[in-house]
Amino acid sequence: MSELLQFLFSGLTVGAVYALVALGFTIIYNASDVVNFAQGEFVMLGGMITWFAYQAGLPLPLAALVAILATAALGVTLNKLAIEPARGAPVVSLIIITIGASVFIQGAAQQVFDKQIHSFPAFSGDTPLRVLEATIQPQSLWVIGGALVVFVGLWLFFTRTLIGRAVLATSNNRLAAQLVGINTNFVMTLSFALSAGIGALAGVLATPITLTAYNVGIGFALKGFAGAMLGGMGNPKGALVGGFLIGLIEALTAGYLSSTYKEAVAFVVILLVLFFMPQGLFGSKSTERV
Amino acid sequence: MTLLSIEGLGIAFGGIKAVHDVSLKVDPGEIVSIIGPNGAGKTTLFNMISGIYQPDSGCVLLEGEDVTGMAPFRLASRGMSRTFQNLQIFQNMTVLENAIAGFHLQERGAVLADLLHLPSSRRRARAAEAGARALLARVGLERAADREAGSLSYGSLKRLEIARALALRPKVLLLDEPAAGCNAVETEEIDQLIAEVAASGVAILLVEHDMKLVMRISSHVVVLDQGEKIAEGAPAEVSRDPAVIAAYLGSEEAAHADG
Amino acid sequence: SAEIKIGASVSATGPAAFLGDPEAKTLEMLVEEINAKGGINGEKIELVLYDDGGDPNKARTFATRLIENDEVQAIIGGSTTGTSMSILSVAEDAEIPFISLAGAIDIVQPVKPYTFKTPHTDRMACQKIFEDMQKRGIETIGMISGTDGFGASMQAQCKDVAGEYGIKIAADETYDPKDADMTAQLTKIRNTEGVQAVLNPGFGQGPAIVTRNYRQLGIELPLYQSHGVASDGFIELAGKDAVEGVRLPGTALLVADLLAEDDPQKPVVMAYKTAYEERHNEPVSTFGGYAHDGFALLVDALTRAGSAEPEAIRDALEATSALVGTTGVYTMSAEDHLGLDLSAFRMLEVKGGTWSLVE
Amino acid sequence: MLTVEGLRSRYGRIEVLHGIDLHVDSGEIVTVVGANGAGKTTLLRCLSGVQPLSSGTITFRGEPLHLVPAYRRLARGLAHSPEGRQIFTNLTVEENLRLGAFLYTDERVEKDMDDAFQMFPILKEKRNLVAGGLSGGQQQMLAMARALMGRPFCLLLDEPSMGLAPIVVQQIFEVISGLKALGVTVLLVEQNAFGALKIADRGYVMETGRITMQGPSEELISNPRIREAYLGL
Amino acid sequence: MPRLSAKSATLLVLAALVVVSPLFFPSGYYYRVGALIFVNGLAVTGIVILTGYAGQISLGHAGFAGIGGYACALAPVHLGLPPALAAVLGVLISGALAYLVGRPILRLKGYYLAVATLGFGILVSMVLNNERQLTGGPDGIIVPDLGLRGLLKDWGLNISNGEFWYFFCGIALLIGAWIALNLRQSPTGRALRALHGSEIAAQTVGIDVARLKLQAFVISAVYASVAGSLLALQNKFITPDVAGFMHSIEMVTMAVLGGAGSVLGAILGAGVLTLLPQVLTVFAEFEQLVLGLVMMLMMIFLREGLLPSLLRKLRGRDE
Ligand SMILES: Nc1ncnc2c1ncn2[C@@H]1O[C@H](COP(=O)(O)OP(=O)(O)OP(=O)(O)O)[C@@H](O)[C@H]1O
Ligand SMILES: Nc1ncnc2c1ncn2[C@@H]1O[C@H](COP(=O)(O)OP(=O)(O)OP(=O)(O)O)[C@@H](O)[C@H]1O
Ligand SMILES: [Mg+2]
Ligand SMILES: [Mg+2]
Repeated sequence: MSELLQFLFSGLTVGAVYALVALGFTIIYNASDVVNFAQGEFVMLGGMITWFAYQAGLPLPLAALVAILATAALGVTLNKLAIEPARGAPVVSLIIITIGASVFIQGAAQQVFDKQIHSFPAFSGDTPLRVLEATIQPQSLWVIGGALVVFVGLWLFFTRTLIGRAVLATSNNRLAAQLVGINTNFVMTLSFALSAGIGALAGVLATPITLTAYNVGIGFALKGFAGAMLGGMGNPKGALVGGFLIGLIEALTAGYLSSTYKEAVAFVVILLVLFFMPQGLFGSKSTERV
Repeated sequence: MTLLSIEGLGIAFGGIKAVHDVSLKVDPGEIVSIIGPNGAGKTTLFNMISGIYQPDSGCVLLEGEDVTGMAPFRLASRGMSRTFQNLQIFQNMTVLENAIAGFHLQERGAVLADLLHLPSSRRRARAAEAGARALLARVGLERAADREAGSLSYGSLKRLEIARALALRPKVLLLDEPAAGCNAVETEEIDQLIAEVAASGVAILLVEHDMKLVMRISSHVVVLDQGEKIAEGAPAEVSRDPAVIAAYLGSEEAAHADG
Repeated sequence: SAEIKIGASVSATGPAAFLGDPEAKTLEMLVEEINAKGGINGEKIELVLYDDGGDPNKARTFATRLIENDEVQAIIGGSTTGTSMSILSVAEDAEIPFISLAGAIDIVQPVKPYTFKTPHTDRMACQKIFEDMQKRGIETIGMISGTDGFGASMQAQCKDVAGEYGIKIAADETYDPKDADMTAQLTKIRNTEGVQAVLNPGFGQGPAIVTRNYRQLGIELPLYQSHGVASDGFIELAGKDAVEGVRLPGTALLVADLLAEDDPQKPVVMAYKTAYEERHNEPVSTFGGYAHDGFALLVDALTRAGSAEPEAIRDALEATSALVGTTGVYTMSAEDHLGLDLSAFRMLEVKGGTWSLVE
Repeated sequence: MLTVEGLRSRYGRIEVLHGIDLHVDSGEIVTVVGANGAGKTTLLRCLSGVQPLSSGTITFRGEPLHLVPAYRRLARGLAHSPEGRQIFTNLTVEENLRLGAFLYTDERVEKDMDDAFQMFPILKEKRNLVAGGLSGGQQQMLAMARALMGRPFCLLLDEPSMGLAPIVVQQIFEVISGLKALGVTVLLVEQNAFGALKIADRGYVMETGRITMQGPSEELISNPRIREAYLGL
Repeated sequence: MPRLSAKSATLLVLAALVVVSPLFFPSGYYYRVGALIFVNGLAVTGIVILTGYAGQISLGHAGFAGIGGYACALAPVHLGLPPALAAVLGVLISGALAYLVGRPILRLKGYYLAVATLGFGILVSMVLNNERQLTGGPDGIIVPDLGLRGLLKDWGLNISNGEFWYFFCGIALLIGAWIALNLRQSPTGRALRALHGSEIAAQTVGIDVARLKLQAFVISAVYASVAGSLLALQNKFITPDVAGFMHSIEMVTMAVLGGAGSVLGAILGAGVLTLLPQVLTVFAEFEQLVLGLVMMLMMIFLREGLLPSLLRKLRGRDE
């Protein structure tokens, strides 16, 4: 029993990180149909910038804020310099651009920062919380809480605000979006800023647990992508559930079956789900009549 | 034996009956038109006949055989061909290649022969190309043959679809609003083309809102409204039916209006 | 020119940057140092350095390039076992001496004429740890290993050699190097009957996270880490509280200050440590030490050979005797192209937030 | 209201509009007829800004329009109901209409929506359904309704009657005529040339990227060449 | 003058490159780079068939390269097969696996297909990494010599190892390109491109979409497998990296960068991305940075890929 609880805590902690990354994917995807493979780098930057600012003497909350804002600004720059000029290019080309951006950011990070692994103190100390016989780090609660807050925020954004609707409209039909007066460039800028900001937030919250280094981005991107697809790309609910599910599957597999093949089990589950639900758990089928 | 007969076909989307208990028959050489208000279920009916939707009830008989819910590509090899209301063009290919694609069933062969470029593969491809060029000429697109299909205007694309559908040498041809986007003169050309095809012994099922066209070439007209058949008969008969006028035509002149 | 050309291919970026980055920095520094002193036998050394990113395929290409295009006289490098295996086959074909910086014993066993290596093997690390366990009366342990090359190779070696020390591995878990939480695996180990200690082969952030999770779960059993994390950075990452009491086999480099004054390694490690830390403003690591030793071996051989002919270098390398490096004291022979024994390792323990020697 | 001078436009290297001159006065209904591929759609796309000009000017309500980005043109009062409908297929009917009024947040939005539902009752029935599931004709109605939600001074319509049942075609033409009473100017591209000319004040004939004829509707309807080439009479 | 067909032109250009380039090679190292380009070119040609023609994305093709490579390492040891036959075995296993895996996952579209193939690739690389007893684990395993060079020597043809693999891979690439080009203009190739354009329309003209996608998937898997075998045989050593996610990404990137729809383009892409790291060693520290930048710039300014965009620009100037 306590064992199960411990596995669940482990799964929730890791799952929350995946969920945060997956949530970051949804916005840019919703605005442009592009899966931004540089999303993981935003997470890395969130952690690395915070660490450096913190080392430089800023108080941790301020350092985190700096990191989130700087990363958001970088997201906007990426959009302006790389995505916007390539408008009209096929989606695969855009994907390659984001992969290129990911390689570039990683290359820049190892120059600007360093190649060491870093961490900064957990927000509420390191004393584990005891629940029944199991324990959980206070920082895990921060990450889980962060994932939930971001989810609620995004969900409200997409369902309750006109600008959120405009984001969806832009990806659904860019031409029509312009015709109804939506500044699609602004929508893209906003999406990149938000997406990068959320990515950085993930990095800030997760680093005390996962540690950070210039090359951690790709790992986050991969798991976040898998989580987002499992839940159904573009849907915040899907991203949240997908991320947590992958975390839980991994932890339970590691606990009860085999830690070696825990990722294998996660991917097998993804394959099975997609076999029966080709749009993921919550993905909506796009309706195109013929 | 009837070539195509549909019995009691029905389907619902999220509880709403889009088509309910519709039956009809088409014989070789016949042109049966389906008319009805927007959302009456005409396209949905086509989608069920051609295997794109699985009907909830009823069946489709092709040459007496039950083909309900059969995959579209199998239906194609049994002689069914169609065009779409929402254009389905191979945007990444040239106009000629689009037309050649229609010859797929005639030109396909062993994959290995294709990979190794064996003479048999070349022969098949050549025959298909010649056929495709002839068809493009028939719909007036011969000059556009080498253009990318994506660069054609709407009306031209509509005709390209017809050419592609004819390439299958179908026994049954389903045309969904073939004249949409064409002006009166262009419509007449299409009109002639359809009549010719029918005369060659093809069974044609036609959905069209251009009443002039429908009245002129149909052998039989079926009227749908809210998924149900509300009238059928000879064109002239149907166009005088008060229920049809109320639901669809608006006024009797509309059926004969010259516009 | 009459210069001596030395080639290097290390994994300065990519997943093994941990190893390759300090190695590259060390080589560059040492070459500069030696040239400032006038070179070897009056000849300057030119270093041609490539970054293979840990990809064996790239490493092979760079090895070819070093030999065929840059015409180097010897190669140092191969941060990982995979890259080393790639380079060695090219070097052996071309009959160019190659000093590997990777751990696996397969690199020099069976002995290949032109291939040497500096790091102690994983097996030796396992042996050192098991010796220590034996002393503490530990008989049953749990293992949690990274699935990267380093972790997997050491895991296999430890499992292989455990029996010799009468040690039973009751739980054998793994984690992916990118994993963020190992509490599930550790819980499983904790709940395994009879486990008296836990051993964690791996490098990078994994061991730091394992150490933290270990304390989070309140496991009181002794925790052994590998030489993969023998650096001050590890203490910082895992957190001073969590890391207290952790033991690992490390080289003299890590405890340079603690070495006895008469320790033969003391001057060597102190010189390297001071120079490196001054120049790069980051702590030395065991891995940089491997490169240091590889270079020292080569310089020593070149000096003795009095020629830069590959053949002569090889012969001189094989005749290396009692060369003091950071990792240990090297004595090569035709049967032994590593030349280290278990005394190269020292058992270290974290006490009061710093490394200390276990007597 | 709308003046176009020397407008040229190209797709890649191929020019399809070779210098179009045309004007639409305030409150007028003007129609453009032409064969498939003449360039009618391209012309409207240039006007709404989703297709770049290679030269020429567009003046709208006294101000140059060709430098204004597409998304600002609706705010200037120019709405476009494009060819191929271009509705937001993944959003609901109601969301489509709300986005039509993206620029406005006042109460009039609700009223406009009620008007749209009155004009096309079927849309009201389907308001909470995803627009992609609508039938072709229903989508066409939605496209027209969405354009009207933008409260335009001038409305560009690309084949609004396409795919509509005869009874709705009549109604659409009535709506367009009705717009005139509301002071909305209309530039109408139609294949149903006869119907279009009947409600229009003036007409242009377009052939392979050029305007070849123009004049008051009655004149065009009675022109024998047009009767033969476009009206099929 | 009769106009050269695109196919003959491509083959001619490739053949000329293979034969003429060595005249300018200053050292043996260039043969090695050439051989790598050809191997990557071969793998990428498979991607052209799958992605360029049929429009299906795979982020797991390195898995097949891994199978091809490990077949050459393991089959000779465990089954006693000669290495060349081991490569054939690799092809059979890859093909069969592609068939089995492809059937369920090719129903998926776009990113969903991408994640499913990604999962497949990760599973393969995980097995290679973790089944240490069999595969040697992450440290890799030695691959027996092909033995063909010795045979050639017996026949009096004595060429260096580098030269041998250069020409051997060059010929393999030419054959691979020839097949892919045949396919493009053939009925099957047209059908593949048709389903790329519209699956529904493809169905209604009688194309068995599911089957055809599966065929494309299997064919491209075979290409990857052969490329993996060639790589393993010439390196005489293989690690699970060949099957890794990054390698899958690399293949797709090469294809898209060069122009996924065109065989020559994709091979060009393979050339550029293989050469780039070699050239960038000058920048050592900034290698990654520059690599990322080059990828972005090429895709921004040559969005359809290197070759198609350049051809378009050239043609534009003619008129
Ligand atoms: N995939 C679907 N999802 C939801 N509703 C659908 C779907 N397909 C059809 N419908 C509904 O079924 C009804 C019939 O649509 P259909 O397209 O068959 O009409 P139609 O007669 O072809 O109309 P039109 O003349 O406008 O083309 C419509 O109300 C439509 O909303
Ligand atoms: N995307 C495109 N790329 C290249 N050429 C195009 C493109 N779109 C249209 N064209 C060409 O431009 C010309 C004008 O097309 P346009 O769509 O404006 O005609 P249209 O008058 O609206 O015809 P229709 O009545 O068929 O809709 C045609 O020759 C067409 O082939
Ligand atoms: Mg319809
Ligand atoms: Mg048009």
